[in-house]
Amino acid sequence: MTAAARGSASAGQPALLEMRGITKRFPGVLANDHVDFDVAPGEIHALFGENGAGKSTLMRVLYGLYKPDEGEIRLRGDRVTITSPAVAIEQGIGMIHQHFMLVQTLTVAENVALGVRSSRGPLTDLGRVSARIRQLSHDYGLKVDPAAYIWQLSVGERQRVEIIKALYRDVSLLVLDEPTAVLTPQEVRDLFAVLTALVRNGLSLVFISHKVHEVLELSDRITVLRSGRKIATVGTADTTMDELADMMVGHQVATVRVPPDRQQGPVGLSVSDLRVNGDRGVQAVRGLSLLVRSGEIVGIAGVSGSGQRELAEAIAGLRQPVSGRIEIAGADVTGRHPRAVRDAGLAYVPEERMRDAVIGDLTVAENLILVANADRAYARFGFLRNRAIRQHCRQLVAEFDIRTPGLDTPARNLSGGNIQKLIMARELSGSPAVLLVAQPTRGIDVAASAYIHQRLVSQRADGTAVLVISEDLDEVMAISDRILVIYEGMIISEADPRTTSREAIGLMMAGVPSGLPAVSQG
Amino acid sequence: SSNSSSTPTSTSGSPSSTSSSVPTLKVALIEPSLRNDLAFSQSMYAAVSSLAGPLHFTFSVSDNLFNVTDAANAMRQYASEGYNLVIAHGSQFGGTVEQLAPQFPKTSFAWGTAGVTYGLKNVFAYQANSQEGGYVEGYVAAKLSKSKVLGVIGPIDVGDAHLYVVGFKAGALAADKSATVHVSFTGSFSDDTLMATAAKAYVSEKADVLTGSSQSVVGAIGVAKSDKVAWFGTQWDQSSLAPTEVVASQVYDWTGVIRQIITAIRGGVLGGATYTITLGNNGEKIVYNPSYPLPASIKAAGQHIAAEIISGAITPPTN
Amino acid sequence: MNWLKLVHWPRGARLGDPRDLLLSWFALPAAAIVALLIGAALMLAFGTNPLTGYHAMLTGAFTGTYALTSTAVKAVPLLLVGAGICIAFRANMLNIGGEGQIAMGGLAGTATALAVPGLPAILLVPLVLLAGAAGGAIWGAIPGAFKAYFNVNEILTTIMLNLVAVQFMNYMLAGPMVAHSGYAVGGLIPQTRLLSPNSWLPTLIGGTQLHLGVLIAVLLAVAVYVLLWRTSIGFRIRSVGLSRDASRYAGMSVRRTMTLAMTLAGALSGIAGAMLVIGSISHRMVTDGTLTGFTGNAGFNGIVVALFADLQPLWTIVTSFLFAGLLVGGTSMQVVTGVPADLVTAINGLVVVLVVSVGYLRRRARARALAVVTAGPDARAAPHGARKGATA
Amino acid sequence: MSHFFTAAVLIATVAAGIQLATPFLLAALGETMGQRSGVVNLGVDGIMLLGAFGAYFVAAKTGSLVLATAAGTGIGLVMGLITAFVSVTLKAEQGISGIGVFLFGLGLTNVLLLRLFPSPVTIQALPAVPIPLLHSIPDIGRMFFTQNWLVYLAFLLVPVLTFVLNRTTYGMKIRAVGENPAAADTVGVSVTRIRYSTVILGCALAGLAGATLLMLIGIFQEDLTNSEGFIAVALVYFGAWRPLGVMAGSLLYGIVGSVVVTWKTLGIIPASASDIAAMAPAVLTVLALVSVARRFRQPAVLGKPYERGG
Ligand SMILES: Nc1ncnc2c1ncn2[C@@H]1O[C@H](COP(=O)(O)OP(=O)(O)OP(=O)(O)O)[C@@H](O)[C@H]1O
Ligand SMILES: Nc1ncnc2c1ncn2[C@@H]1O[C@H](COP(=O)(O)OP(=O)(O)OP(=O)(O)O)[C@@H](O)[C@H]1O
Ligand SMILES: [Mg+2]
Ligand SMILES: [Mg+2]
Repeated sequence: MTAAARGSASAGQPALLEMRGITKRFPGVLANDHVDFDVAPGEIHALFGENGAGKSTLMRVLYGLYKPDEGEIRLRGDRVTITSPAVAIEQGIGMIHQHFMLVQTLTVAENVALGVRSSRGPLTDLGRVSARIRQLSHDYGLKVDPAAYIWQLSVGERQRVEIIKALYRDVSLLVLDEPTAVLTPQEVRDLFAVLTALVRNGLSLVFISHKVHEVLELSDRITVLRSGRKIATVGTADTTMDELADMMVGHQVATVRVPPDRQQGPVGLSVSDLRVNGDRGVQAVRGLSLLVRSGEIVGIAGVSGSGQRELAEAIAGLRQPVSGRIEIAGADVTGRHPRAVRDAGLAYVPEERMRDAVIGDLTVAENLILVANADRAYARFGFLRNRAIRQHCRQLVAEFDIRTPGLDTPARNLSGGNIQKLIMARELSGSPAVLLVAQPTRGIDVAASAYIHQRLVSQRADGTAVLVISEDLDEVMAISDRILVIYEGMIISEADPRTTSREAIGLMMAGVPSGLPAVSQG
Repeated sequence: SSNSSSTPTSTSGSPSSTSSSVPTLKVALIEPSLRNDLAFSQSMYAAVSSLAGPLHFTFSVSDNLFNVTDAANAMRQYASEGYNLVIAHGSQFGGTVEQLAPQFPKTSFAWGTAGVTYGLKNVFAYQANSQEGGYVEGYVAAKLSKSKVLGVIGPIDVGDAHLYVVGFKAGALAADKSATVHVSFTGSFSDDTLMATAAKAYVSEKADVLTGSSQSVVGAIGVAKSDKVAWFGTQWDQSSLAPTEVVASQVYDWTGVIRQIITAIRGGVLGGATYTITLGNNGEKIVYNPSYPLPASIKAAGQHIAAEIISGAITPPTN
Repeated sequence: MNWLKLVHWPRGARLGDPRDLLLSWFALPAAAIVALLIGAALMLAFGTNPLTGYHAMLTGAFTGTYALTSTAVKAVPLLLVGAGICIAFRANMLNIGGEGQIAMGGLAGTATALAVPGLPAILLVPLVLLAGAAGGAIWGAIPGAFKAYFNVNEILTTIMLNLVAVQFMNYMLAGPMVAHSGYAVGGLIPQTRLLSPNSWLPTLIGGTQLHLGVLIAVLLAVAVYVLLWRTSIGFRIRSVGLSRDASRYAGMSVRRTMTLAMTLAGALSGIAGAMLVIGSISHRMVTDGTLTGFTGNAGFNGIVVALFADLQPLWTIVTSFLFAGLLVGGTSMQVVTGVPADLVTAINGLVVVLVVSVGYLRRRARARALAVVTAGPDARAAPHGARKGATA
Repeated sequence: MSHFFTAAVLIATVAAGIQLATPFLLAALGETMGQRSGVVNLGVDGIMLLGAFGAYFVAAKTGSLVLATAAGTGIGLVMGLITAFVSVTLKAEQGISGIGVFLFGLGLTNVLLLRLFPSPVTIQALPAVPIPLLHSIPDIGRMFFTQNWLVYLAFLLVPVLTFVLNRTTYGMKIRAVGENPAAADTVGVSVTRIRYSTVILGCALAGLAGATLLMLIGIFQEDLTNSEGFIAVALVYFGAWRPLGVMAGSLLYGIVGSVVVTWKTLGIIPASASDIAAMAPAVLTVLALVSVARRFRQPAVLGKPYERGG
């Protein structure tokens, strides 16, 4: 990157954007506390900080979604009041949200055209819009079919639609809120190429991420937020990974590594010749077999959409398999109700945790007993034993360091990392025979990620069979005893993370079985 | 005289003459549907309001009170406010009357249509022999019909509607054994749309005379009006609704009953009697629509039948 | 709608913008006053003095033993339906079928009372109520199961089942269950004969209508509270209502729970129906061919009282009593002033609209007032200060 | 009984069924528009009553059916403004406010009927307007093309609204707002304005539906609608939020209702079973949906007011 060159360019020119003393309060939370932030023309400015630091809030204020309680915004030197996203767009600001702002039941072209004046007056001009989309696709390498419905698209494609939406509106400043959290390594590479091309064409970018190496690779300057306050703004060239991590959490974070010694026990999870259909009726898991023994962590690596989600849901009883057999601790649970699968000893942390694993409107305590509410320990004759429940929950909150104002706080108010910890706390509290975790640290800050990895390793030590599904290759390499590579619904190879290179596994994920002899399972 | 001509718009009537030796009575009327329903409720409302002046009583109305619990509250309140007569105009109010009357021995209760006073000294009952007018109308209708297809639409096959329909059918067959009399019930006292649909079906089946009972007949009268088919009404004079299609209506005139009840109360008798309106006592009247060109011979035949019913030569069936 | 939540004021809360506080406290009375003022205008248009009218309304509803007991009796079906709505709506099942469920409960209860009139009261009354519960439960379970297993929208099904219920009621009351004797033929209307006194709900205070049903309804509302917040079934009902995906993930029987919630809601409405028969003055079931004629709109008003109570069964006891007061007072107002009782129906409608309308303003004002009470970032610390991972 | 199957009766039955379906269709189409943008209006029945009464008053006083239609629609429009203010601006719970509107309409129309029409009169009937050429097609012509103009209008609205929803920017915004209002908001589509427009349109159509019902019957009576407004709401779910589906539901409901009444009047269904037979439209509507329901998804934010965070 030519970070230094671009960084110096910003010194002479007036800032494109200046935010001064931005303060935003939510009931019980000071999300932004007199934050200053500026962006120079043609700059990539990274916002960095742990979960709940206030990054999204700051950018939502800029985009007119939140009204700041204090502070002012200047664009190209002029003071502006951004009362709504429409005003922001008019001012040339675009934003790609952490949760995409797309209408699932509309097509790509319709989503792009929405809110833009049509050339045919009251009638839609989707033909013209589609042509322009194709043009933009071509110019920036943003491959997407204008006629496809959003619900048909993968996460990466949806992100491209969001970028096209912004470009279609001729923005000069584009905010990307954690754009890489949901992408595979390959998709991240593609995205970075696109972003670089955008900057070359004169756009300025605000880039939010938890991943230090991404921030260092892509940005010109970095602003670190902590607990709603700005800690510092530094030139990327002038800082280091350790310094950033230190500014973010206030101390150093050690990365977790799995100790090599392991005592393998009996088979915890066995899947044989499993076939499962995806949402669109196509077979997504096609004759997949695997074994996980108690006391080992098996990682499943693969690019997004290789059948991971369907596999996990089939194991958990949430999706009916077409054929095959699933056993948990020796019991056949194929096609059984989720309750029966859990009774057999499965704990499961799903990928879409906000939707599937917590209920935002229930309290922290209620979410912690979502699974065990009818267990003898917490219910007698069908009546809940509130004393026992609260004691149990207090213990979990302390043990897993869940940062919450209280047990009766709605889970919705917790930050992403703390919700993830809540789920882990709940799923691990029953000493499961098998632990199935999908994307354990997606969107989670470094400190919380480290903690979660540590818990997975200690679970292994307790004799649980752990199956980790992750699209984050670094994560899989760091914590697995064995890696299984999934490709088009099948396990195409197995690798030992200690002896296999990152690149070799990356190749396998792309469907190239390695030259290494595949270790026979079990 | 027809009651339709002068219906007061105020809710309380007051005596027209001020100086009178007779003490003013207070009368309360509980009605299950609106007082202007062109049917059951309106017939009683008209009687009470037309008598208020001549008989020196004031009256209050609580209408659209089908619900028994609500009606009970209203009746109790009237009684405790010293009303002399509480008229519960609906058979469903019987249980309430039976319970309340002993608690308010100074208040007189009248209820109908029914024939039971529960042996209570302060309860009157009244009923209508609607089969009688139905018989006459059926007779006239069959004579009038060219296609000899007649359509009858009722709400639910019980009570007043049942009697009227049975009488109508018997009268029609008496006039012409070969006549076809279709009878159907919509299942609702208030669904005008269903009534209209039923009427249309009859018209498409070549019926040229229609009749029906309940407040929802206005839907069917609308069809009679637009398709120019003869209509016979009951409970209320319906000629205003379709001035050129309504042939005749059986009109309930409760004034005789109310007059007798008021007179009895003034005489110190608070209950114990049952009244029935019939063709004979002029409580039921066949009101012919002057604008309808009914052949004189048919009208005469109808009047003859009515006379025979009054004399007892004919007894219309009730089942 | 969270107006009753004002009662809870967080510990350590300080005053925010006084205007917000004023708004959060006075919006509700203001809405009620506006509704009553519009009602007053309508009364004036009718030539009635509104003061006389409202005085009659209040006295008729709340002054004296008889008024209070009448209001309590009127509240019974509202409370039972409302408590059921608390269950159904919390399971995210929008049950518009209270009217039909009441009717089916009434029919089942009445049929039972007619079938075994000789049973002693101590057995017959509970039996009739159970039958009512069963009748209503079936009418709730059908839309519940259709939604759960066939994904047929429950709003559609409950509305349609109301229509089916009214026809069934008319059929039964005019046909198989009609009273063939008792009155002269002319008096025959769609009603059953007088039920055996053994089936009557015992009166609690002589000379009033106050019957045992009032007590039962309150107990059932408390039971619903216990169910929803103190049992694991209730916990499942609430979870399923908030997120079907997450509940299924957690191992709950989602479809069974949905069906159960509707069944319970129907059962409570069904009990209301049975009580409308055996707790009425007439002690028989009677119809004018519409559901309202039997239910007095309780199926709809029950939704209103439950939502006013923010789906809290205990608050539903209060709101149903107040709403019943409006209804009973309306009848009184008509008796005293001669304004049509329908005017009260219209005013009730206005009260409902205006009160729900200010619900949001109040919630927002209160949130804003509380937003000032922030404790800064430290508020997010773990309760025991156990910040293992984060403390240097 | 074979005479039911004569052409004349069949035609009359279908023609009557189409008329029965018309008020449902108008009201349900209006509700469809509101629901597509995410707003549930349970007050349709009350608005129909108010519209019907307004139309009745004007027709009785002026004798003009055109003015009466306008009055019904206008009252619906005003109620739409109120409903939108309550549901969209004040973000009231939509189910409950709708029931409030229903009670208000029910009570007020009864009061006004008493006050203004001590002895109600009938109004002139809506004339059938045969469509040139088409009406002379044997049978079909009498079924479909010899109706009154409100019937034509209602059925014409089906393709019109389908087009509006699918082919115009307005329709695209409606769909977006009902599915993901935050997404629409972030690209500058005013959720408020869209919802106001659909709710007002929907209520105006409900008012028109009331006026239509009134003119089919010819007189206003207590609770004239007999729950038709609620049925219309149900038919929106039946029609899976598509005008064509709503039309199918309305016709199913109307024609089955008409067939049942006709069979009853002709004695094909014995009088003793007539109440049971009257259940047919409701039962068939539910059963028809059971077979297809799994496929349909409702607008994602149906009934939920939109609130921009913070
Ligand atoms: N709409 C809201 N209402 C209440 N609290 C909110 C709201 N939005 C954010 N917060 C709170 O404000 C704080 C900052 O949140 P924000 O989303 O800005 O964090 P972030 O830095 O983007 O975190 P993450 O990395 O997890 O996305 C958090 O404590 C969060 O819980
Ligand atoms: N708690 C349970 N434990 C084991 N099996 C169950 C349990 N509940 C339901 N099942 C089984 O799951 C299947 C579906 O059950 P049912 O029809 O009750 O649906 P459900 O479980 O409520 O629905 P959902 O699948 O949406 O959770 C049946 O075979 C039933 O036996
Ligand atoms: Mg964020
Ligand atoms: Mg995040």
